[in-house]
Amino acid sequence: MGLYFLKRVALSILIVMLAVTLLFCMIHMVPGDPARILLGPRATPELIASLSAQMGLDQSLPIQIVKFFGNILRGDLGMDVITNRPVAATVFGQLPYTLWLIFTAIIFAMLIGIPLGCYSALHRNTLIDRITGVISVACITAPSFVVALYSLLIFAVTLHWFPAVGAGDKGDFWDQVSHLVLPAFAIGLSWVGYLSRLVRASMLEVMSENHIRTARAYGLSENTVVYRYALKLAVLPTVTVIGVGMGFLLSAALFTEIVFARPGIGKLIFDSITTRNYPVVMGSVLVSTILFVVSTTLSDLINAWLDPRIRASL
Amino acid sequence: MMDALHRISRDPLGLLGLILVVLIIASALLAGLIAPYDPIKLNIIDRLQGPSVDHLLGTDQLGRDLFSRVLYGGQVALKVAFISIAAALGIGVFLGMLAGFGPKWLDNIIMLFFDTIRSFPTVMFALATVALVGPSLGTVIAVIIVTSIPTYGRVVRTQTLTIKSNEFVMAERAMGVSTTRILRVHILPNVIGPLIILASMDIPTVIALEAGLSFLGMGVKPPTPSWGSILNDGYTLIRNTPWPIIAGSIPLVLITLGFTFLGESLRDLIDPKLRKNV
Amino acid sequence: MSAVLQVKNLRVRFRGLSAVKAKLKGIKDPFIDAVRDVSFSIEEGQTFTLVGESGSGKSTLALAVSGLLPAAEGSINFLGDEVTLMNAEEMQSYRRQISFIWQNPVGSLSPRQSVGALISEPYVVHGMKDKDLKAEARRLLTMVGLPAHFAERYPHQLSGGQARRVGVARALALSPRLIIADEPTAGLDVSVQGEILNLLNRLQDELGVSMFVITHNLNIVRHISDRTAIMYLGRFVEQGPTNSIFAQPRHPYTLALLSANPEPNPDANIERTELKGEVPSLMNRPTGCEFHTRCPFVSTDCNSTFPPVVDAGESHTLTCHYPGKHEQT
Amino acid sequence: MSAEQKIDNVLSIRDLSVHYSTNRGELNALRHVNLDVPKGSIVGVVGESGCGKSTLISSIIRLLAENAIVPNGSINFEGSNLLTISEDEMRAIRGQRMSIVFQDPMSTLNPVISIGRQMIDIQYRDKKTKQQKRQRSIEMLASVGIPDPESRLDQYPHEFSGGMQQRISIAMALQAQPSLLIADEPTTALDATLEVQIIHLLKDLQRDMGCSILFISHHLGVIAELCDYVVVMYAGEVVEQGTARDVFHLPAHPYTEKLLKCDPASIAEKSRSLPTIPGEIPDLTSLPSGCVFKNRCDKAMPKCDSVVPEWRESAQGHFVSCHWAKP
Repeated sequence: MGLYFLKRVALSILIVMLAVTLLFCMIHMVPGDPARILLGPRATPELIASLSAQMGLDQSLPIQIVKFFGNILRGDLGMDVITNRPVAATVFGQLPYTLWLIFTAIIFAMLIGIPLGCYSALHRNTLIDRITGVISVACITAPSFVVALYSLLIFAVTLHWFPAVGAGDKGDFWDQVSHLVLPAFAIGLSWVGYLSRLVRASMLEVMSENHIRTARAYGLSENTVVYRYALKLAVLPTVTVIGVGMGFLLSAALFTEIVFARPGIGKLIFDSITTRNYPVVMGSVLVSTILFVVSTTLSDLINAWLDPRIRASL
Repeated sequence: MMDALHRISRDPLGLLGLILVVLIIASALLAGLIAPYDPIKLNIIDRLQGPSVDHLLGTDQLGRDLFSRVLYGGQVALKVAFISIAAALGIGVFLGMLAGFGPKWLDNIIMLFFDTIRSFPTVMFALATVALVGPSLGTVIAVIIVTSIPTYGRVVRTQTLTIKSNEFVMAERAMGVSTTRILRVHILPNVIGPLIILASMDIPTVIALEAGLSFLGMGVKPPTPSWGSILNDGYTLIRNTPWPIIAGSIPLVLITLGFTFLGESLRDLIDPKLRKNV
Repeated sequence: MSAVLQVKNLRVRFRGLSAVKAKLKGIKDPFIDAVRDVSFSIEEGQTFTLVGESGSGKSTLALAVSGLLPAAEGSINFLGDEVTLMNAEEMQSYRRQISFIWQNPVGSLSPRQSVGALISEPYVVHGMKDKDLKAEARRLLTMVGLPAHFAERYPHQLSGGQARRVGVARALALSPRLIIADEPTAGLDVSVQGEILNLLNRLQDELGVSMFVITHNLNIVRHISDRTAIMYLGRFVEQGPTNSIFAQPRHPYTLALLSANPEPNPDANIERTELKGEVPSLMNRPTGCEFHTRCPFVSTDCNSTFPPVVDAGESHTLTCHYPGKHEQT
Repeated sequence: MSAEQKIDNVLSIRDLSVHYSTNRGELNALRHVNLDVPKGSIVGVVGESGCGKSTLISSIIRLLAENAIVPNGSINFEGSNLLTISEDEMRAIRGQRMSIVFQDPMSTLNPVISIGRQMIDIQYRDKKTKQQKRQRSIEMLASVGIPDPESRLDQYPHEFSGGMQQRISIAMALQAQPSLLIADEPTTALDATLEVQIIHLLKDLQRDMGCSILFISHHLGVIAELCDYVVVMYAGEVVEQGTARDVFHLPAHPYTEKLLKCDPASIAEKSRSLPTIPGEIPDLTSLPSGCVFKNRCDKAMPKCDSVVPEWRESAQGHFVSCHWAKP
């Protein structure tokens, strides 16, 4: 097991480094002086000078890359051009909001999606199954920012059930929760449909396998057969999907944070672009990439731990 | 092909999907003819009107007719979708088969490339690129192509690996059939079927992405109409009138439902094993 | 009679463990020998059968002989040419002279090609486009007893038996000198099994093609083959003319195989040679005679020294310390 | 078995028919099947692909597919008709009074649940403590020849070879000491030398436990060696039934006769052209009139073409459905 763990971690570190190099190349691919491009119209000579020095633009390319990596390893993602505070501080300041948002959205999606998927798998081709089928397909395809706009329009602006803006003040837990409901719903809705379709297909697959027939041939109750024998196997693919889904979740979070004007890493990227605060943009994109790689590796490891067959082959 | 259309028409959802798709593509292509107004012409006097006889979906803050803008917006959406998916499909199939059929080291390198691209959340990668290169339709298309290649590449690679494990590939090799012929004659036809379905199911995601970027002002430069920019106007006017949001979202949702229902019934058609599950 | 195929001390190896794992687990040789020190020859126009159970390495041997798997050691001589030293161009002409009938009848036919295209693929591949492919396909279909209109069908529209006949037709396309048939009767009912065996016999009589048949069913061997070899853990434990193998089997494993397929008669008193335990893993081969862990007649030095090759006359050889010990007990 | 037969049967099936409604029409997979399993005996069912063996088994344990219809027939098992009793009563029988061993050992056990857990779960009806159940499982594993069962109980199915997994399935099946064990081609997926060991094991366990076994296989040699009675099935019908000696030595039905001739082991001298049964089984969605074997039978006469032969006792305890047989 350890070997697999080491191999997976090494691979994910390699992927992050490659992503960083790709980002670095993108910055330098653009013709002209990278510092000037990054700063855009507000580029005063001192700012250009400080940014160039910070990025080591005067040295040769390989040294720049090494310097770039060096900074990242030390957690120094460069200086926030506007506030002159280290980018890392700004980015990690906003990260918890996004993580809370994604976490709530996924829990909401799992709590509804998985039982829904199980139910429609067990009642295949009944009216309810067809209806949930159509609804979940509709949920999957509804773009998250459209759902966000509509929930803002209906539940916040028109019905005033939930606050329309911000994440609620720090101290008051329930105020934060009420600010979390709509955004989490906007992200989670498509995942409810996605998870229910996935669990349904995987349940149907598992239910037709021989060992379920064996379980029934030994007179085990339908509940035991379904919830202990079939579900344990059918849920495995959802772990991988959620792990890989982090990329989509972060994208959805970006839109939702902008629509609901909620603080978070997505909003940070959007605002830094409009104010041409590129070091922050690059830093936030980097952190999201690391987040994605961590979540995929984590889901692989959970899968390996849950499924004895994989655990044995390591 | 005809018998496929015939069988789709028997499945209600598939038929609904087909109708929606044809409707929206037709309305986008014929926008020039059926759009009642010039989508860009300002008309400040009757701005922010609700739906009426002469403005089916009402007007936006500059008095432009929303119905016409929606029609023209369709052109942008479909152009982005078809170009980027065609390109991503082509490159993805090539790299995927290479990875699936080639030696292990090549497989690892290609997979590493896929995983690196995939590790960027799509929208953030798009924003980072737009930040550097400036917003334009070309950038949007380029970004979508790059981020979709891994999706198709990975599916083709897994398919190629499963097909390669079948005995008929070994049988072809034993007859001295060249690798290129095995790929072209024996692997590609078996891979294309499910891939077309994946592409048709992916169109809504790509359209939604274009709309999203335009919504953030990072996609199409105003005043060219795009569903995303209409939604952006709607967002800024959310407290005054809901109509721009409704106008902008209707086509987006319809085309998404259309392609997905169509894709689902196509999948049942082509892959009988999957039909068992539905 | 000259030999069509001459194999000497053939060895085929697989990488069992990745280099990293092997070092970590302290195993010095991460390779597995699927085929080890095998020698045999197939005479012109004759049928050589290879009998072995799962994991014995029989299919690996077939793939190595046809050049699809590299031979780690030993020589494979086909009509004077050394297969292991062939370059790509020589290999292509070798591929024209041998052909395969595969184990999975439907799985070995490319699903997207019609039967006609499948059968004429060898002509297209070896650049014999001048031949009228349609006529060739028809000729081959009738030769294997299928109606000509089958050319338009697709593999998923064929029954197991029909698909197998298409496989045979394809194997005959370039009138090969040697046909390798991997488990030709696997998965067929007893009542249908005879058809495919009669077909192979008839084709051999008509075309004089030599055959190398691989199977786990000893009973069918008696009726189709001239020479037989019994394979266990990648080695030939006994080999000789089929009649003498059936008349007086000497190796305990051959005995066990024979007694495992009794004739269907309730009164038949089967003095059963039952083996103990299961096939050991190729990763750690037993010491001495590799069969000693399952042999019912195991005794001194079976588990320490490797058994000598015993000649039982008429090129009937086996490797056992106590050949025919079952007769004394 | 005729009514006045003194031996009481653990299982007796009378006139059982099962049809499947498919989009190609109604497939009559089983037609008027009569079959008896006397107490404490082993009955072999011989049949090639498409003869309805699996439908027969699914109807006995009443786990038929959704599209199955049972137009007529009864399955009496220990005094109750399995086709009519309630689902709970049927569940009480499955795994307790009657259990089953399937063909493919590699897919019979749940891959993500340990062997021990699965063996304990199926003892849910016994009022014993978990430790006692665990002990019972260990005993059973030892009795089927699994080395060092104590430590292997917590391992997962993929950590056992095919042969071992089949032994575990047998252990699970006999754990509750059922009165009937159904063995659905238990050794077909195994190598011949392994098959011999499993047959030997089944014989010993049957002798010790005295349960009856319904043994399904298409391997005639194994049936001849193991079974007391033999039932021959063809295309959904039982064509012949009797003691093993009668059926193998004096086959009354042309299909049985031909089948025995085709078995390569029974052909004494080497021959270049082996006997076969030409033709294929008829399409069960549009059955031909008369006898179902007529198109492949070289003794067919006009009567076979029109009249379905009835089930008759051609000799003491030897039943057959063929016009040629003496009434």
